[in-house]
Amino acid sequence: MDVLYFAWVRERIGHPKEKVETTAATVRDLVEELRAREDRYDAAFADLSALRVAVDQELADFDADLSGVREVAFFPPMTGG
Amino acid sequence: MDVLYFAWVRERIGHPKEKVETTAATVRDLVEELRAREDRYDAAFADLSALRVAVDQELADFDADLSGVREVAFFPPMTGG
Amino acid sequence: MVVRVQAEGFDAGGELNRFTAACDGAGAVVSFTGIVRNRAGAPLREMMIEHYPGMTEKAIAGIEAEAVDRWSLGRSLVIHRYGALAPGETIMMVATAARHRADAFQAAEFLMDYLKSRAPFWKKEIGRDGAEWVAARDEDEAALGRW
Amino acid sequence: MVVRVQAEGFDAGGELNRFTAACDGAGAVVSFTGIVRNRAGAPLREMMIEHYPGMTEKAIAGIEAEAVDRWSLGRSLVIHRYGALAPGETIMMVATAARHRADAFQAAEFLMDYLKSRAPFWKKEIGRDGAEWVAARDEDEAALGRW
Repeated sequence: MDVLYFAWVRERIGHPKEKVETTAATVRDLVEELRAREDRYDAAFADLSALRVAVDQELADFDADLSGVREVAFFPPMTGG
Repeated sequence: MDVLYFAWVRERIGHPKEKVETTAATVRDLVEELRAREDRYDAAFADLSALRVAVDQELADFDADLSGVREVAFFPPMTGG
Repeated sequence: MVVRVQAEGFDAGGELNRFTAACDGAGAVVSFTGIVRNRAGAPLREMMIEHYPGMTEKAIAGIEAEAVDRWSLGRSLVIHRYGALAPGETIMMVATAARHRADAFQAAEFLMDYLKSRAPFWKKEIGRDGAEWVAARDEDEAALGRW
Repeated sequence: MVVRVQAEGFDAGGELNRFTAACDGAGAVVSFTGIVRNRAGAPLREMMIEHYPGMTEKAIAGIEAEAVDRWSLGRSLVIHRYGALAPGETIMMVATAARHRADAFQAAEFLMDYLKSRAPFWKKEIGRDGAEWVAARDEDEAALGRW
């Protein structure tokens, strides 16, 4: 699965994209796996209320199911316009 | 005093502007004087609810005082924009 | 605050660009352009717009002053034509600039609502089979109630 | 429905004119342009806009489809830039066309409210003494509640 990071999440983690092998059932499970990897992941995901997630390019919530999903993205609240 | 007519009021009365010598105290009195002149005036002013009035280029109502006024205009509801 | 009442056509896009370039510090620019629509059924040959010279400029300036008073506006622009216009031609335009979009949008809508019903313009539609003054719409008068 | 997500600058006035010319039957065209504001105090060197290629276009198309569904819209246009922008540059523009002005205004405001908080763009302000991600504003999130 591709995992993407944007804005300060990308900066804190240090790269914009990575391939992740996971059996995580939900976004929340995936976040726990990532946090266990390294401090920079742990720091980036410390406050989930400051983060948004998209699953296959659609906004989702942290309980979203990951079965069949190819792309998950993490980012702060959007500031377009 | 100058009396001006716009849109269908102008067309019905037949001219855009005229000088009127009057001692009318209010717009309503002026209207009564004009209606008494000729049928075309009477027809134009038959339904005051279909008319608007400006006194010295400010929207007013038919009870507005005419003392010191130099210009009165009659017209249908405006359709700008 | 710029008000222009004119017979000549104008370039709405060029006006928008000039307006925006002059708005130092604005983050949001809203424009409205009104266009002569053709009618379903009987085609429109032209639209004649009559106005009340003198009062028109005063009325628009008064409406703009009220908009500036109510919202945090950087600048505003009103251009309104009179005379004969063909279908598809631009009748008028309003532009507003503000730091934030809510002010720019609300002021533009306010200006439009008041220009519709309180600026002394009258439209006459001229078709192949005759001419007709455009009637004021009840919903335009009602729109003033929200401000 | 036209959506363009691009790094290049664009001519908002020219876009407005082309949009209006293509809107057969519309009486009302509303445009919004967003401009990079300078900051009071610490001057802004540039604004960097990051986006999520692929999701951005999909999200905007979804927002436009909802606007078309809710209002009687002739056409709509969304242009949004990404990359480095200088103060005074145009970030983005929305245009809507409808028979009557209420639809054009409401659809434009709706598009803006959703683009602000639901299209995947992030702004970073770069000044002389450092850079800072622009925080989402509570009032932008709250603005969605009215639709």
